[in-house]
Amino acid sequence: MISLDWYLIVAAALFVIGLFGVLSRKNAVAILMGVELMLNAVNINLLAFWRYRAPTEPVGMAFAIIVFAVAAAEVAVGLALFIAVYRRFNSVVADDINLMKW
Amino acid sequence: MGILSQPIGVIAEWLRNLFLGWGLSEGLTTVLLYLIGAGVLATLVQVWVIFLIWFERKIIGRFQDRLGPNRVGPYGLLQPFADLIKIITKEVIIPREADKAVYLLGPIIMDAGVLAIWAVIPLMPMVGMDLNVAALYTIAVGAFATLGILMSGWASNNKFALLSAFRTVAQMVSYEVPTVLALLIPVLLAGTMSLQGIVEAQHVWYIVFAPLAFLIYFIASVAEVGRTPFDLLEAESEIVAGFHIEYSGMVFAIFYVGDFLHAFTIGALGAVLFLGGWRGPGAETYPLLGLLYLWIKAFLVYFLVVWARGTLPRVRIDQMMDFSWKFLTPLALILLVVAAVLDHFVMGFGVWGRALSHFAANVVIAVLTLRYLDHQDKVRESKRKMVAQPGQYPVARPPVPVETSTEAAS
Amino acid sequence: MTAMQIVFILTAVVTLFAAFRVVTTPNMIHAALWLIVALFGVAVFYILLSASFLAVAQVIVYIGAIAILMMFVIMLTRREMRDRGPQTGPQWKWAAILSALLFGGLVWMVESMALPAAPVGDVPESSIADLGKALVSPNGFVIPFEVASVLLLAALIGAVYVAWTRRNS
Amino acid sequence: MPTTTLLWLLPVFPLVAFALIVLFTNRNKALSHTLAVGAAFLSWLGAMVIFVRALQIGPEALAEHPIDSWVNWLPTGDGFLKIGVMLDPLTAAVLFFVAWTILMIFVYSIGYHNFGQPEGDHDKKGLPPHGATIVDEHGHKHVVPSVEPMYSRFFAYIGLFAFGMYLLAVSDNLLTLFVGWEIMGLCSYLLIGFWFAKPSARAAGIKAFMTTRVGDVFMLLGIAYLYKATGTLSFQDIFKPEMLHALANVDSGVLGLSAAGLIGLLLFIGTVGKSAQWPLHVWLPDAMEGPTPVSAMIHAATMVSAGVYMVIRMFPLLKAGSANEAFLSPLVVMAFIGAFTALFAATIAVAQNDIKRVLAYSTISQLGYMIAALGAGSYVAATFHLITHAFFKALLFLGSGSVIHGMEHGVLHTGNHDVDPQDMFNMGGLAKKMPITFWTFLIGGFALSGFPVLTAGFWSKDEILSSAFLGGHPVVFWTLAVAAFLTAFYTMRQITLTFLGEPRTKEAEHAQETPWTMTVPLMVLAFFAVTAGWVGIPETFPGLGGLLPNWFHHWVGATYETLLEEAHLVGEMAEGHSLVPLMTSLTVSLGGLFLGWLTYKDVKSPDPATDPLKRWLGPVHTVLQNKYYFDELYQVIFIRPAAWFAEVFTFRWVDRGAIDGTIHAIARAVFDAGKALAYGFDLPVISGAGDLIGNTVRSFGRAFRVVQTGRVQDYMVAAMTSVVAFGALVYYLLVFAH
Repeated sequence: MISLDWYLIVAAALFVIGLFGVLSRKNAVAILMGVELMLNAVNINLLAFWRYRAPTEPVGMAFAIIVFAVAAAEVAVGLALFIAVYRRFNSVVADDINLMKW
Repeated sequence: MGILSQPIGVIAEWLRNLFLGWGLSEGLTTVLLYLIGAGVLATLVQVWVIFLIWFERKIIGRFQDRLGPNRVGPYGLLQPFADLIKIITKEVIIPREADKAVYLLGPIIMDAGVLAIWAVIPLMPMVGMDLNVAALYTIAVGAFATLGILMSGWASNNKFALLSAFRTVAQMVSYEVPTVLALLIPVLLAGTMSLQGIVEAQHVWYIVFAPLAFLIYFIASVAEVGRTPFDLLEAESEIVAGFHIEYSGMVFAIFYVGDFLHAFTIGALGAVLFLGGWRGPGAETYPLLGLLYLWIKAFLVYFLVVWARGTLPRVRIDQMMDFSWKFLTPLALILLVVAAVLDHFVMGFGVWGRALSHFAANVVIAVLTLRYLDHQDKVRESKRKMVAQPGQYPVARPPVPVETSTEAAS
Repeated sequence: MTAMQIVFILTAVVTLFAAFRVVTTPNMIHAALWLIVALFGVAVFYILLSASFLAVAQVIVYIGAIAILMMFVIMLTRREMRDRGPQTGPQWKWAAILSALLFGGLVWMVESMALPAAPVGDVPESSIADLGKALVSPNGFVIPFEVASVLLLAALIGAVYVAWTRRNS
Repeated sequence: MPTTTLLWLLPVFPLVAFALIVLFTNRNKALSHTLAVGAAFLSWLGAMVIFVRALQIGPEALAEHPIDSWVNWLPTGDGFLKIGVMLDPLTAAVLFFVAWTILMIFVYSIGYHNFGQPEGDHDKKGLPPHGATIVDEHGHKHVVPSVEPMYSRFFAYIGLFAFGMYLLAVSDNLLTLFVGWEIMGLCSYLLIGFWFAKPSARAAGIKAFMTTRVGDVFMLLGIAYLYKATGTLSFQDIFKPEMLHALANVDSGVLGLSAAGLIGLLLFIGTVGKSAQWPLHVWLPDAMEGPTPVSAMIHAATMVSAGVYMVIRMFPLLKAGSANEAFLSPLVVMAFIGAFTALFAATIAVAQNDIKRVLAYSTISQLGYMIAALGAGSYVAATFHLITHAFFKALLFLGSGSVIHGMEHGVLHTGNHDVDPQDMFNMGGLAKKMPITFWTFLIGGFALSGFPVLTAGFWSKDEILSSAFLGGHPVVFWTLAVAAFLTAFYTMRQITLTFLGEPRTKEAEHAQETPWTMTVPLMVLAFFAVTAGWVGIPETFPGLGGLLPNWFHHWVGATYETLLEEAHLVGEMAEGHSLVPLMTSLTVSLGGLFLGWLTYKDVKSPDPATDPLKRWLGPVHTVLQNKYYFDELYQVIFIRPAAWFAEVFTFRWVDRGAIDGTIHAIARAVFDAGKALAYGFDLPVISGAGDLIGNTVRSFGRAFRVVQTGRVQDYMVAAMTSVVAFGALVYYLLVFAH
């Protein structure tokens, strides 16, 4: 039988991979992808705990759904921002967008 | 447990015993059975497409006052086989600079998406994967079709293909919304998301309950399939053949099959959701009858699709988007709310009372909608008289092709 | 090693590999596709956790909407087919070290915790119905639900506004 | 409506009218005068109601328990300065004539300012209307009086004036009274200088303002002293026997006066200014520069009586102040100043030719009468004369205004503008031209000169004379007698020159009767000028005595009777009615009138030089005509020195030399010090330190700015690192701490 820590470790792995992506990728969209991965890792954790600790209450699922909503909103705004940024800078590479630089 | 009462069940039982007899483990047997079932289903429906192709060509021919295929075999019944042989023997061309893996994955994913819908369609009583979120599932896997088209359109490294891909995405993403909303109405009425449950709940077909919902579902899914009048993704006159411009041979055939199958799948889904699925006299006792009924109903809807294709011209892209966001979606929302509220009150009226009150509500909404529409027409007319100049109509920006996006930016 | 475990391990391997490719592949479109695979794997995890509704929702929301939108944007925001050169910034080493450290710490934490080997019970048949009720019941999650809906609306409007091109400018 | 509310409302109406006119209806003449007259009418109604109610209550009860109501106004250290209203017999009596005269004035103004006449051809704001040319249906050109350019403004002013007068009349404490007092001072300034484009009017306004200010300053001092001494300004608190005694027994240390004496004297100086007593009388004649007899009589007949009203109001205090027979105790001073002023002004009036100036000086002298009566200790007589005088003097002023109006009409007709329509020598024979004016003016004149038995003036004057005589002030008595004779003389002179005989000029021939808005007030006032006296016929009067009860004496007397008795301040008043004062007044009035008529009945030429009096008196007449050269005297004594002081001493020496010099010196010193500090300290030390810090910071920044790469992800790396570290720490603490 699968024990809880498997899920947690997988989630942790997914999370750090996403984190790495967020921190290392140049392309803004890729950064957003990393964020999505991290969010999914979180969701896995939520659901795993729900399943193993309180399967009778819909708490975990409710949380997961809220996370979905947040992710969707974030992606929508983020992508719109990228479009706008691309119009301005002709690029979505995070390094090129450094007006706040010394 | 006769072959007539439970055909699939009997076969499955026999196979299980056979495998166990070979000494395979329990779990492995189950997995194998699932695989076999899936394989059989997928194969059958795809083979069935061969007949669909003949059927559609025939009907369209009649619509266009032609005979349609009539040489090969009786009534040209064997025509599709000829085409099949031809297309199989053709070479599969993969353009240079194309993204090979994605290029090849595209059609497969699309076809898989369509096939995956069949997994949850209740062919007959007690048959079919009774998933408790089946209704949503159909939408979910519908997304894969979009994905496939997008992939192939991009991977072809062809500007027309890419344009078509963009259009596809825009079209499907925007038409998914009314589809889901319309599809939620049967779910609401039946109180479950499992298609089997929905079918069993339809003592009165839901088309009586919600004709408008059926209409919306029909239109929206036709758009999702991308058939006329919504076939902008392969508008020959604008973008030569759209996303499958580069494809040829077997790979193209997969697209072809997927397309037809998707259309028929819509028919099947519509039958299940609104036309009582396998319901019919004696279906419970002789499930095969149910399969027959379902097939007939599916054909009906499919015929409607073909009919539309044969008669309606193609819409403009901005008209299409407007139609989804400014008309279908609000209307579907209104219907959903009205149905929910009304159902709460007419729960106790008995089946027919409930059905008729819902029907009445639909009629009222329909009348109001029509009044609103021609009011809009009048307004637009007066505007046109007032100022006759271009730019008066809302022209959505066409999806920016890759090359020109830089100019758009600068 | 039961079937479930096999499925789990397969899914995990696929998912993590896909995720890894997402953050490493130089081709953005491939990254997006890999992302879809990873998300699909996550959906499978949900099914293993017998949260079928969330699995479907995952597919609809992430694959059907988010991932496709991402591909869309990727296609919109580039000039040639492939990205030349490395797609990772100079700070990737730091990122790698940090991630590795974090992963180690998390694993160590998970192992050091006493965790249940099996679920305390089965998911009730009516879990989806319960979820639906809970989302709209005043003593359930109606407030977060409404907040989320408002958030989505705001995001919708904001996105439209941000991406709008003023034609006359 | 409760009486207190009415009392509160009385001043409010005109104030509201003033505000409305100034703020909104300035453009609309009709609306403006409707507002003003309406307000005056409302106040008049209220006053009448109050008067009737007071009658119902009865004098003793009212004097015992005055109707009083007050609100806190200014918080002082331990108490409040209050605003309040009070109704006692004196207030009631004063309200009566105030209400009537004010209403009459308002109505009269409408006619006098030619309401309904066309706009002037070349009238300018700040100048009297010059008349307008109109063409009648026959095509003949006529020059008719034109409407006053600043019509609305005038009504706003007199509205404000009415507010001040009512406030003063109903106030229950010295402070509120002073407020009304000063407001009226302002109004007199505004009205005298109404035609501000005329230099003479400007000068007159300033003169009046400054002169009265001299008195007001002293009055304010008195009020301040009173407040310091008693801690209150409310009449009822002050007029308590114990309070009066306390004041009377404190020595102020000035001229051996008691506190009460000093306060009384100071307040009286205020009156001297307000009621134009010698030596502060100089402003009143010039006030005749005011646009109209209306404004003239406002501050000649009504406002000046405010001064007298004040001293009457304060009579118990004055009495108490004069308890110790100190030299210069208020009553003595008042007696002599009053008497002197009466004679003095009368003599001047004899030699004046301007119809308004004559009345002005007669006013001064009549006020002198009242003051003298007070000095003689008979505040009842003073009040009586105050009221009767208000009526007939108002009548006379309005009459003179009517005359002038008529003359102006003539002037416009002939177009000969260098004929002064106010010079009595240009008139004559107007009786036939303007009969109503003539008869009313005649009544007023006889009342003024105290024509026996019939007129009000006779009774009040007789009362004053007898009180002076019986009060044991023979000097005062005889002075007043002579003054009375002169009064009668110049009154008759005026009437004769104006109305009798033949017209001496073409203008006089074409004079014309004035519209009803002017004649009606004349008639009303004439009525009072006759009857107002009959309420105060002394019982002891031979023949008539007792036919009518001496109601007035009883009424006003009640105000302070009990108080004075309680405070043992009743002056020794020889009982009985001596025939001497009666005979005297009979003789002087009749004789004066007869002589006046005799002297002036056959003056034929409009040349003032032909004044028979001039022939007889010679240089004295010139002196009189020039008012004893008082203006010139003040010019030399006060104004020149003041100007010199201001110009040379204060400005050149003190301001320019001393103050500016000092300031410049300081400035220079500071400037040098600052320069020294700037170069010696600021630049090297402070700025140096600042630059040092700045440079340090900048170099630090230059060193560390590489951290801010502008790459989002670098920041994210930092953030995540810290988050991870922090999380690890927390986890460690949570798990391994226990």
